Order: sequence, then C-alpha cells, then structure tokens
Amino acid sequence: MDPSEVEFIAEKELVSIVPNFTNSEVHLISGDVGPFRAGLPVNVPIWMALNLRQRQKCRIIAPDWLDVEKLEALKEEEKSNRFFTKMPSEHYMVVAQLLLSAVDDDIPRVEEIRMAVKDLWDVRISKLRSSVDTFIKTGGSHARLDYLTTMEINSVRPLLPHALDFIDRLQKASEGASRRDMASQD
Amino acid sequence: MSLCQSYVPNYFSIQDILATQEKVPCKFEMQVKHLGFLDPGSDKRDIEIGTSIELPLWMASVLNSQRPSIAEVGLPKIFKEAYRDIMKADPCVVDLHKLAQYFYEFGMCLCMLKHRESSEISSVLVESFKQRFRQILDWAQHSTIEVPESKKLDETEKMIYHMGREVGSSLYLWLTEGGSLITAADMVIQHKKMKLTQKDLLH
Amino acid sequence: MPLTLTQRCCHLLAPLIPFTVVFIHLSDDDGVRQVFEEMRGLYDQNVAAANDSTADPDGTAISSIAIRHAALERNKRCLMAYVFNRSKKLRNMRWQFGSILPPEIKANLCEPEIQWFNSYSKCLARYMKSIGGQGLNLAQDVKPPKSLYVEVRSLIDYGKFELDNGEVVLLKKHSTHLMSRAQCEPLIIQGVLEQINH
Amino acid sequence: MEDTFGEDDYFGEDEHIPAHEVLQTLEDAWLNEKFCPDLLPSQDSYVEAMMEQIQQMEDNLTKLKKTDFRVEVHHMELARIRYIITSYLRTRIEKIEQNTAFILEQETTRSPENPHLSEGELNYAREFLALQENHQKQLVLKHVPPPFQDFMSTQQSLVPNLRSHIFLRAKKDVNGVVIEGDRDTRDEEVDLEENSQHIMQYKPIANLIHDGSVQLI
Repeated sequence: MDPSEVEFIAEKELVSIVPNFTNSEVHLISGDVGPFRAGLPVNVPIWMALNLRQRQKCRIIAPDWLDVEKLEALKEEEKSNRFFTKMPSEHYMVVAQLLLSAVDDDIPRVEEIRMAVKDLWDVRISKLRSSVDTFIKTGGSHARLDYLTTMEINSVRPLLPHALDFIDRLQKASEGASRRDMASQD
Repeated sequence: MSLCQSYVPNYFSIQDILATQEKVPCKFEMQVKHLGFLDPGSDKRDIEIGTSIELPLWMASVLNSQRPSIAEVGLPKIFKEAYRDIMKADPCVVDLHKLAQYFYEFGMCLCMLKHRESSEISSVLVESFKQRFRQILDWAQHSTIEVPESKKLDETEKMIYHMGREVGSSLYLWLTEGGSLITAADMVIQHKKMKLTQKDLLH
Repeated sequence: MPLTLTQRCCHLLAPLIPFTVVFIHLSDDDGVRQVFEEMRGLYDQNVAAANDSTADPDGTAISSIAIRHAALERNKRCLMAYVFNRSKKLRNMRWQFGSILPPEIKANLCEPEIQWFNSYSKCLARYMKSIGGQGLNLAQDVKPPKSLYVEVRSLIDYGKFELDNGEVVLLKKHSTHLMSRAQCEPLIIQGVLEQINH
Repeated sequence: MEDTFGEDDYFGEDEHIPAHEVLQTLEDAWLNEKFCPDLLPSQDSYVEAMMEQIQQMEDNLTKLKKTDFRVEVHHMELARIRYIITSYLRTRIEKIEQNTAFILEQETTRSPENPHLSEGELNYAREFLALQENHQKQLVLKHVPPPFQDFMSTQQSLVPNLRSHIFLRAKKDVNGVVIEGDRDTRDEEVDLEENSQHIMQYKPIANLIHDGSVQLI
C-alpha cells in the first residue's frame, strides 16, 4: 500500500478542535459531527480538522501524547521491552506527521516533538527489522504482530510476505507438489 | 498497478521461460534419431547412447520424464557439492548474478525432476535465501537509490528487492515530504523521456 | 532446428522482462514468421515419423517425436507469452494514457494490437457505465484525496480550458492555476499539468 | 441553522442499514480485497446504495449557499468515499483480468444466489477472456499446427496463490486455526484473540474473512 493510502485511513481518527464559529451538527455519511460552539472543543475526523484549519475556521488541539516528555517515556519503554509496546494511537506516526506539518503554530515545541516521534519510530522500525530477520531465519510461517501500527506493517510489505511466500515455494518444490507449468505444459 | 502479489511462475511468465532456458548436462540413455544437430560438437545424424550434451532445462525435463527415460539429467556445477558447500559456508558473499542468474527458480526445477540430490539442493536453496534475506531487507529500506551490491542478487531476489525498494523510497518520500501529490503516470513519464532523448538525437 | 528456434523466441522475450524496459518496440515480425515456419517443419517431421513407425522396429522414433513435440509446445508458449505480456502493457497504457494513444506509441504496434487496445477500451467503458446503475469512471480518483483544490503548473501549451465554475483559463507552458482536484487529476496523470508542492 | 440532509440514514425499501454502516462495510471490503490473493464476493449492492447516497448528497448540496462552511466538508467526504469505491472496484477488475478463466470457472460452481461477481463484472470477465482468446488466435494460434491451437489449456496456470502470506487483525476470538506444516514441521494450531494481529498464510483463514471474524490489514 502506498503511504498516502495509510494516511487516508488514518485521517479518519478523531482529533479535538476549537472552532471559531457556531453551528448545529453536520450529518456526514460517516456519522454526525458537532455541534460546534465557538470557543468550545469538539471532536472531528482529522481530514475535517485539516480542512477547517486551512480555511481558518478552527484551532487544532494536539492530542496529549504529542508531547516531548511523553514521547521520550514511550521510547524508553519501547527500548526496554522485548515485544512491541502499545502506542497511544494506532496511527501515531501519521497523526503526528499530519498535525505537526499542518498546524505548527497551534502546537508549541514542534521541532522537538517531531524529533521525538521520529526517534520513537526509528527504535520501533529497527526492532521490527531484527524481528523480521529472526522470523525468516527461524523458518516460521506464522507470527503474532500485536501493537504494530498500520504504517509499520506497511513498511515491511511486500518484503516480508513475499519472502515468506518465496520460502514456501522453495520448500514445496522439494516435495514436488508445487504448481509448475514446465513439467505439465512444456 | 495496485495489486502487489508475490511471484509465482505461470504459463506466460517471461522469468520462468528464461529460467528454464538455462542449460543442464544430459547424458543420453537411448538413441535419438535425426536430432544429432542438438549436439554442437557432432555432425552425426543421430544422437548415440552415452552422448553428453548441455541442453536447456525445459528439454531436459522432457528427456527425463519419458518412460523409459531418454537421458539422465546431471547437475550444473552451481548445484554440485563443491558449490553447495560454498553456499553453505557464507551465502551472503556469493555473486549469484554471475554464477546462476536464476539460482532459485532453476534449482526448484531441478528438485522437481526428482534428482537424487534434490533434498540437498532444496535445503541449500532455502538456507541461502534465509541468510541472504537480511541484506535485501537492509538495502531495500536504507537506501532510496539502487545499491551497487544488489547486482549480485539472483533474478527472483532482485524482484523482491525492487518491490521492497519501491516501498522504501515511497516511505522515505512520505516521511520527508509528506502528503500525496498527484503525479503523472509512470508510462507517461517514460514516454516523455523517450521523446526528449529522441529530440536530443536529432539535434 | 528446435534449439536455435526456441532461442530466437527468447530473444523476442528479453525486452519484455519487468523492470528493464517499460517501452515497447516494434514486434519482430520477421522473427515471428520464421518461428511459425519452423514449427510447421517440426510438425510435418513428427507426422511423417509417426506414420512411418513400421520402418522403425526398435521404437526409438518415439524419442525424437517427444522432443520435437516438446519444442513445439515450448515455441507456442514463448509466442503466447510474448503476445500476452505486450497486451498487458497495452492494458496499463489504457489506464495511464486514456483511450487515445500517443502517435509515437501507436507506431510501435501492429494492427491486431491497435484493435485489441480499442476493444479493451470499449469493454472497460461498457463495464464502467454499468457500475451502480449510474456509471463510474474508474480511471479517476486514483489517489486518496487530500483537498478539493490543487495548485498546478502547466507543462505544455495546452490551450483554453473551462473550469468547473464556468471560467475559461488559458493553460500555457509554466502558467499556474488553482483547480478542483477532480478536474485536474486526469491532466496531471497525462502529463499536461504538474501539482505544485508547498 | 438546521442541517437538513444526510439524515436520510436508511436506504432501500426493505434494507434498513444506516449509511455509516454501509460505508464501513465498503471500507472493510476495500481493504480485504486489496490484500486478499483471491477474489472476494462482490459488495455491489452496497456500492450501488452508496453511489445513490452520494448522488443524493450532491443534489442536496446544490441547494446550499456556496459560502456555507458545510459545503466543502461534505464535498471532501464525498471525494473520500468515491476514492474508496473506485479503488475497490479497480482492484477487483485487476484480479478479474489476471485470472479470468479461473474466476469464471469458479463462478459456475456457485449457486446463482451466491455469486462472487456482480453482473457487470461477469459480463466484463467474459468479454475480456474472449478478447484475449481472439488476440492470441489472431497473432499466434491460427498460425501454428492444428494440435497446438488450443487456448483454454494455456489459462490453467493463471490462478491465485492461496498460500500467500497476509496480515490480519482478529475482530473476535477464533480458536484452533490450523496452519499446515511442511515436511519438517507438524501442523500447528493457532488461536486468534480478539484484536490480535498476525501474519500467516491466507488459506487457513479464508473462510474467516467471509464471516467477518478477521480483517486483512
């Protein structure tokens, strides 16, 4: 999947905004949003928040985990844990990327937060890479991947599944059971 | 386009046609009339019993599958014990592109001929790929450009690497530039480049 | 000559391998014709050998027949793979260039391929018209939408163009415009416009 | 100011499914289709319902003042939904083109009440196969000796690889999924806990997609 598609999926997540207008509920096909009261926070999907923000109709409130200290703590926990730890958002990387680049004047210490998110991502990705390598070497065909986020899974796609498919073909070949045309049709 | 499936050979796959075009030694156990020209070292009309010829794998598999079999299929050197030992010792340093472009596909076909060393070949194939995979993973994810070492990969490894690298660079692009720009279709870009080079040639 | 012949087939195929060449070239008509001729030759030899088996008491003719037969199958496979993979490219062109091919590409196609392309286009159009009772153009909305409007720069002198709101703009090389995403997407894909990144 | 549209949450005379649920179903189907090696049952009634909903919304939007802040928001949502629908249908068309003969063959084994192809797709598949056959005949088959002119036998190898590995999330607890072992290992049984994520072969969980117990991711 292209990262833009993962981003598309992540844009459904809710974020808190403070509108500068008042309006009743908006009946979206995906569900109702609002009502909007000028100055009062309300949850909307990210894509909507970004649209309203672009039109200067709201201020976006960063989710509370988008904070240097909290991210540092997450990173430390990630480092000390053998398994993947649960992230505060299923799309933490995308959400951070979208909110930080779209709304930098709404959130203080943007650059530091950006670095902290990237550090967390890097720790997880390098852990992922070693687990993938170990998984391939030990020859499993099934693995549990709890708490990996969509973008992380996407980063090893199609490499990991294709490598497993290939190993499966290699193993099947020796059993002579694999579908092959050259024997039957050539 | 959007489907991203792993490679499995089918009737129309060029990769498979090329892989089965690679040659193996065949020792004839039967006389074959009128096809003496298959042996480039001979000008006889027939192929005599005991003749050894290097033939493409697709033909070898036919010779082998006839009952009684027309020829015994031997192993190309890359799958002989000496090379298998090299592959076992450190598969990561071997330049497969040079030694056997279709190492795995070719090896799988050999296994399916039920060669008596099939199980050894099969385990070399599996182990080699498992060991070499880490490199492919690192190259694909670390670098947006094609790393020169990737030239040493076998063709199927290359396919996996290229797919991985595409993802690696689109992820890198997303991380650094974000967003999703609409871009011209690949073929359109190719076509434009072609036109430009043609222009250059004319001027 | 089964060997030289299948090798020729492989030469035809080499440029079609994924990753190396995206562009397609003139089909090697002469080469293809020769393959057909040689196939007929092989077939005739097999028919003759089969009818003549009485003159072959030791039964070894069967081996030659099997080998020629395999060569015939192999050639069929190579030729069909060649045609198949070229039609796959044509298919992708339909999705990327639209239903009208640039003349430079058309020049590299043989008549049946141009026909295939046109029939494919029609087949696809019929399907898209049937979707959901009202029709849906699947060549559009190829990327997830990020905004309703997109800033674009014209890459060529395209000429006058009517926007959704009725306004007519002149798309000149390097001119920039704000356009609805739905409207400019096909033009960006076809390389007329490029999206400006901020 | 009262928002007067989008309230029409139910469509179809007898199918009372709220619009947002239809959308969610389509979204799940889209991702499943994207990652599944096989062609899944068509959700064409949902596609049709959603397209009607889009049409209706578009009509309603023309009644609003252009300056109304909701206009852009609704248009944005419609663009998103259109993307899901087109991407979903494109993926299916690609699969149909890839394994046409196989898919048509499978379709004949299914009961008419349980088709995997929509009517439009079925016609498309038939036309596409005929197109391919005609093309190969024109360029190759009619020029080769008669016993080598068969087209259908060449299509047999164009089949989905059901042994492909996929990523999934369990939507509910599923116990005892059997993963086939190879010659060195024995069959393994795996329990899929609700919300757990896995990578494994498609084949053992194929029926779990149909009944909605797992989602491909």
